Amino acid sequence: MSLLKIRGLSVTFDTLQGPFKAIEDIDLDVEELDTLAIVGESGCGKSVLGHATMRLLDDIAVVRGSVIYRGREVYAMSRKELLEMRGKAISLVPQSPSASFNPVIRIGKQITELIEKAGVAHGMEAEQRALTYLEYVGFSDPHAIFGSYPHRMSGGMCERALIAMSTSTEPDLIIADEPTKGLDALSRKNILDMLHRMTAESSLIMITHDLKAAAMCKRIAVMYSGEIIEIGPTRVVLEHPVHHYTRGLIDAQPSRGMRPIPGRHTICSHKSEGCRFRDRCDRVRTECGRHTLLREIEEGHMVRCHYA
Amino acid sequence: MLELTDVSKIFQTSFLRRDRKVAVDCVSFRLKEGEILGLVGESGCGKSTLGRLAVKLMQPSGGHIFLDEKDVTDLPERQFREYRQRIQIVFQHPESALNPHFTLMDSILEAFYRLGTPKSDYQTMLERLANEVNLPLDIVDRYPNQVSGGEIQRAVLTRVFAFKPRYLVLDEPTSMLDVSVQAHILQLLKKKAREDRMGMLFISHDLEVVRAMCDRVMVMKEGRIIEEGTADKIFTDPSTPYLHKLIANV
Amino acid sequence: MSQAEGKTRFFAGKVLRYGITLVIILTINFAIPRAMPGDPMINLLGDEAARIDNQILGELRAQYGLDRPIQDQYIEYMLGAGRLDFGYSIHKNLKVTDLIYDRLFWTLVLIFPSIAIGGLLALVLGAIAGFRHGSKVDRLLTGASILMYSCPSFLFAMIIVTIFSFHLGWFPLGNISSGRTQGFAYLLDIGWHLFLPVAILATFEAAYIFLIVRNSITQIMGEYFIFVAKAKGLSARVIELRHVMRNVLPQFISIMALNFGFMVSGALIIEIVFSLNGMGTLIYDAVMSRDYPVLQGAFVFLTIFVLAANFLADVLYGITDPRIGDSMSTGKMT
Amino acid sequence: MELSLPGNLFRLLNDTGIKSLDQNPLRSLGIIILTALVLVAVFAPYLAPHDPKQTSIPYQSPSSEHLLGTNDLGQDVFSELIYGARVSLTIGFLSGIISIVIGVTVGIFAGYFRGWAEELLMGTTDVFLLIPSLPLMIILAAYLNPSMWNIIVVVGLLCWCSTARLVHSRVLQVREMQFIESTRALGYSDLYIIIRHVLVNTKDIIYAKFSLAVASAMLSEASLSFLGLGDPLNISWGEMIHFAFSRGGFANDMWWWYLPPGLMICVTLLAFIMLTIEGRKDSKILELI
Amino acid sequence: MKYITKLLIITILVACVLLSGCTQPSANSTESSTPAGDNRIQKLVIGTTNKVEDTNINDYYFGTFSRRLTHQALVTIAANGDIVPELATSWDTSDLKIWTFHLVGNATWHDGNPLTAQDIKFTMDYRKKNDPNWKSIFGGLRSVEAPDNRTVIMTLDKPDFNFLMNLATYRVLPEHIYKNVDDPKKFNSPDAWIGTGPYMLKSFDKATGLLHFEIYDQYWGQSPAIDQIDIRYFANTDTMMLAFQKGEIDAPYAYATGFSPFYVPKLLDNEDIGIMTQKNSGITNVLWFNENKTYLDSKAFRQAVSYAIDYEEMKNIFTAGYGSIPDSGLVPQCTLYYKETRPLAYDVNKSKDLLDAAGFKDTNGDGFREAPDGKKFQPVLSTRSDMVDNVRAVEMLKKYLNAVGIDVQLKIMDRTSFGNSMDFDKTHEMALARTTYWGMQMGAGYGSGYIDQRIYGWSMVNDSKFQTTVDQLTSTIDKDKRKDLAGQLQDYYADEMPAIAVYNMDIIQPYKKNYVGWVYNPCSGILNYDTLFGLHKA
Repeated sequence: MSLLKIRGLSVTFDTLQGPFKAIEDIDLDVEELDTLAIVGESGCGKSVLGHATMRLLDDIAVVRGSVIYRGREVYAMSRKELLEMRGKAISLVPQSPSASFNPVIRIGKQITELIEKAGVAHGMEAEQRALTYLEYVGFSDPHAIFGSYPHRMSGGMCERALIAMSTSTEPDLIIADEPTKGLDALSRKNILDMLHRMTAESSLIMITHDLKAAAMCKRIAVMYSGEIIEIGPTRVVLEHPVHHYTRGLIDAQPSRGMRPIPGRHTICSHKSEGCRFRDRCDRVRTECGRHTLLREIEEGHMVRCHYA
Repeated sequence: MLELTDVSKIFQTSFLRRDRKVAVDCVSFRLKEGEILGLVGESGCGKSTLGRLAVKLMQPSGGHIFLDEKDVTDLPERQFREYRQRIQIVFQHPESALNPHFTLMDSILEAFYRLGTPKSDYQTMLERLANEVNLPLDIVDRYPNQVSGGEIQRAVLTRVFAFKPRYLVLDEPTSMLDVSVQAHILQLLKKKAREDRMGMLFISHDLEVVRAMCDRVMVMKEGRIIEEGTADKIFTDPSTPYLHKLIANV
Repeated sequence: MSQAEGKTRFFAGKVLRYGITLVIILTINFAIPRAMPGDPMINLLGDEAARIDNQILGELRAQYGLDRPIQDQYIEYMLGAGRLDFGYSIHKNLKVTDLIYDRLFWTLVLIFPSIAIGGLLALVLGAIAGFRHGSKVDRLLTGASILMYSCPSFLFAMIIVTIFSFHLGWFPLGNISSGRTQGFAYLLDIGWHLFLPVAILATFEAAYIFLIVRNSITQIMGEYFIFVAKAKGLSARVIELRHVMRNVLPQFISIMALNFGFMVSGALIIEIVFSLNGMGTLIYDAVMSRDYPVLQGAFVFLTIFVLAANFLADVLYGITDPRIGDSMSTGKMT
Repeated sequence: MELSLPGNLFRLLNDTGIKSLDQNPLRSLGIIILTALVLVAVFAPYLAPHDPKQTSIPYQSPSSEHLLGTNDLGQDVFSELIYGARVSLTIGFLSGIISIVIGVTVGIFAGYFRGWAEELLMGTTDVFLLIPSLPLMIILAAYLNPSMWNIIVVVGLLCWCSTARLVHSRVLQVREMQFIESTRALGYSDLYIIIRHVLVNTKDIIYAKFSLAVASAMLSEASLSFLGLGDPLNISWGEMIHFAFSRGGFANDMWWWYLPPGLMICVTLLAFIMLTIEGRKDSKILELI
Repeated sequence: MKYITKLLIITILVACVLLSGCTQPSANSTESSTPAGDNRIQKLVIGTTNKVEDTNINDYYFGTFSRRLTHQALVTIAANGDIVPELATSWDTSDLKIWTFHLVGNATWHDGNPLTAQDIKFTMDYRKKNDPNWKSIFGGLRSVEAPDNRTVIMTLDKPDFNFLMNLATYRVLPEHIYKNVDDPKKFNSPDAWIGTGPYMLKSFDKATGLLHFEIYDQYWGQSPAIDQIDIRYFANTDTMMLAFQKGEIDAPYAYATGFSPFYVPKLLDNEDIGIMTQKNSGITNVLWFNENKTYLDSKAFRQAVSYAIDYEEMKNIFTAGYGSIPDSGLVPQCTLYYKETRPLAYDVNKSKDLLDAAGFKDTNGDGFREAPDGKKFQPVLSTRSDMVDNVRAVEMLKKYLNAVGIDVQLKIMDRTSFGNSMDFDKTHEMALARTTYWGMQMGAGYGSGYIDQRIYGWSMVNDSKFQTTVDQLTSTIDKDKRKDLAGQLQDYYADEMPAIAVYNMDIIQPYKKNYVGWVYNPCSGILNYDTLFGLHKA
């Protein structure tokens, strides 16, 4: 039984301009100790997918489809079960490190709070645990961090504290949302190493726009316009990309020659039927106007393209 | 040639107190026409300040700035204005790069007014420039919040290129953009530097981009240039341990 | 820079700022009677000066130093202000300071319970509305508080008096007490007399602060760290009470104190309507009889209290919000 | 535009979603009320059934001849009310303009030029903000002769601080936006940037603040009038209440004399406040008074 | 319409009552001797808007109340305006310069010490040192002697007809207490409350302004009819009247003035409340002309103005019938030696004719008259902003003057500026202001102090004929001669019109009907010995 099974997940936001489908018909499986990178450019819906998995959006958006965690339907859980699941079973490493901590509560308190809520430890023991995890993520003086406030720390330090917090309950699945965003080259590597070390015991979904960061995961899923267009083992996807978007994305890397993908990326383009990338694809044909499904072209490698 | 000699910038952090912070410390460099000069360093090392000093958006605390062999350091703003067309700057954040209450067209027109372009030439000039930077003409009457970051940066380049500047300071122009968009913009800039012989000071913390873009690279740390050389030399044979560490982490 | 040093520097800065403010306000007060049209002597002494014959007037002029150079007058005045000496009310035959002392007491008796009750009310209602942003309760409360905003306080108070005191006869028609009761009965009596004024002032205070509380709660509810707290699986109650309210508190405290000035203005009007023996009636009488020394003294005293309240707020803000003290040190621990 | 969740999403929902739901009707209602009031003020001579100065039998109850009865001089209260709109709105608007001009100028200069100008201007603003304004207004009004113009000036001069503060903080934000620097790099002068760019980006709070400044000026005028410091030759709504109060209107329960001007003040203030409500941005109400 | 009918009825009723008598209070003229037994009143509650700040002798309203209840003077003023004995049983003077007073024998202070002539000498000497108002009241007092315990001799610099009037307001203080008090401004202990009057002040609540008086059982005269008196303070008249209607107080009290007529209808709704009225010995509103100003020195102009005013409407609006139209001779009818002069009349045509004749014609056709020399003519009419009636009244006057073509400009001034312009600068042109009872006594009396340029001079009259009359009046003792001179003055006013008395409002005093025996006194209102000794349950 897989740890997480997502079937036909769609999220629709109601905006002034009408309903806006952020993600549509996503199928995804995550096994125990699996690490999956979800890659895509801004607006492709990767963060929405991460949040919808934890059922964090159902009061502001219409969510359809199912998310099954260890055989239980997340969207059928009671409020209490849901609260128990969050943080304990599935933990989120949020996006913007400096905005993720409550500015008027000490870091340590915010970590202990989660540990106690998850029922992992209580009182002094919980504090001890928080200190331990702070030490794990590389703080030489965890006590100082424990008693500190978020605004006294840099983005990188906050990110580390966030990782400490999210892993301190030893969750089964960690969803890391853009963990390297806004960090400079030096600390980015640091954080990624840290994240992988800390999640050695659990599964990881890493949401990122950075292919380099994604390369550290076992599998990669590439998203475009709210759909997964290619998913497979990292090496396969990066070295033999099938979908032209994936290929374009890789070629656009500065180290790969910075070849731009032609056309414009507009988030409203996916209203139409058919392949969403066809406007920018250089081998577009008439078939591309038809809707296409994610097809498995080899073991674990699936692509959403008529020509795969 | 744009030349900075021993330029420093010291900030007084508070009006009443005497705390000082040296942001740029005796930096000298030359930027030739048609050359892309990279400036790398960690966040907070003073590279953005140096960029602003180069276009005289800030007055240096010490040192001299020569623009085409003329010392413009102490030129008052009013007199420096005529030189502004020769040297321009592009900033990092697309969301604040343009006045949110102006359409892209309004912002671009600001440059045209400044140039004194006759009104009849607006259309042709706009078409030429937009074509150059790949800006779709159907979006110029939109507001910045209605278009993507890449398109904003294109609009910014449109109005900067209207001046036909000889030198361009690029302060992390693509760090907020997606790779595919980034590739577009960077290719465009590279082409511009080569074809129009525009000198560019390319500020970035992304070493890969710098390596792909620049002819020469300067490495900055705590307000000082600690290493300078051709891109190949810097990336293949770093001489300082700091740079070594920096490259290893990429 | 250490955190403690940052705090010390923060408070030292505050003390300096308030000191300067006080000096400026005293200076304004010094300047008004001398800058306004008319004889400064009459401006200083008020109407009564007209009845005093010229010789005495001359003596008083010398006493007030109006015949001396302006800088000497200023120094004299500031020294007097340092001793809380604001001259003599010829109209009331008393030293202004003596006159103000007991009046101020009663005004504070009126203001403090109003602030406490109004603030508490605003916090509770603001929280209710803020957490249910956009709901019916929210709309109702917000509408009501905006309505209170647009109602002149004197009109509201007059109508309340007419209804509750006169037509229904539930409350006294004014004054602070019936007099001549002792001990607990006296306190009860005062409570009964102050019920309506305090209720009205508290309502205005609550209406004012309610919107601020509601708004900052709404704003904080939209902050990313609240989303993170939800992702942590914390219950709504824990999020609201611990995460949201902790953030609202510093702003709430500072607004309460900033509002002290507003409350003073409100209290002036309410006192006049309810015939309470406080600064309001003192100022009103002084305006009616153009008793300028009293007017000026009253103004300075009120200002000092407003300043003190604000200073307290700044201090409390510095204590409740960890970011404030640190903002004085050079920046983040990068 | 690019979307990334959840920060942008919340903004999206709150800025657009709620805006469409509940703020526009209130705002239009405010505009309708104010337009009506201004029309009433402008066309007062055509609307008022009587000359408000014409005297007849005093203290009459409402009748078909005198819709709201007559006052202590036997003047028609209804006509007085209509003419009162002129005075009240004039005082409100002019004071509002004075305070907004000072506040915006101070705020923009302090925010844009920074340095010692900022310390000086904002220091002054903070001092003025701390002074309890009603007592100071009372003192100034007591020293000056009671005239409409004095009241306009006194109220206008004491109400600018919160505007200055708000504009200042907004200008600080705007100033940090890079288009300001790039416009400077294009060779435009500071004055151009202030007028074309900074003002444009602060205009929404200036409008809101102006509307609230007018409202609070009217409220201050009413309070001063109630205390007998108004201009008795230009009868505003506040002055009507003052006369009702001091000439037996309250004592005799003549609600038709004091309640209508009171309600007019309420409605006008409400209309001005409604103008500033903008969905989630109703935080602007906070700066009232 | 209800109120209109009511007002009309009241107006008629009051008019009837007024016709029947002027000096007597309209109600309760039946006097009874000291009531006893069940009729005694245990406690009387008086409401006032006059606030006692502190119980030292310099406090104005403390002085007022203590003079009524706890403290006494040598003489006092009776309800009909006569000067009658109080601590002095009798007095004599031959030349209005040397006054000899004989004291009562058995008066004691509230602490039991007897009152002696030395106390009176001490009072005068002591107050001379520390009373800021001394000079304006007793500036002409040269010396005070106490040859024995029962006799006081006072010597003046020059004859003063008004000397007794001044003495009547001046409280006698106990020497044995005050000789140790250096600064009376700060002396406010219960010892400062000790007087010789029929009541003792028992407590003073500073916060509420509540004064509680109890009867002094050792009082030298007969015992008053009320055991306890509370004086309750209200900050405004409206709330006081509401409290009065609710029965919380037995009568409202205001020092030397009555209450506005607009309170009357509501009060008359209440069965328990009665209203008494009293002629005002000051004039409620007078239009003054500054004769020093160009054009205003024209007698014809002033007379024209006097015909332009609709006195009847003014009287109705501002007094609701509780008032009268004064004569052109200015002084109120209840003044001693009042002489009937031409009644003021409203005649627009006559006014216009007078103006035309005097050369005030509309030459430029703008609807307003120009001055005889063709210049623009815009006289300024000023008044005080804090007197709401006056503010309203000048609006009415503007209407009347506009109707005859005078482009009058209104100037509402605060009290200080108004006082400055009237009293010091003399920059006023026309002004509307009241006169007080005391003011009417200034100079030679009959309001001459307001008229004469040498004294207060609101009208700035510098006419030698007028000034001669004034001087003669000051130095004349003979009653017939005084009467003749007073008549001359009034004729002068009626002819020259340096001031026009626009209307005079009666003093309106409401009271509780369940007590009988309320008496109004022109000087001390209802708080006088007639009320205190004669009031009893109905």
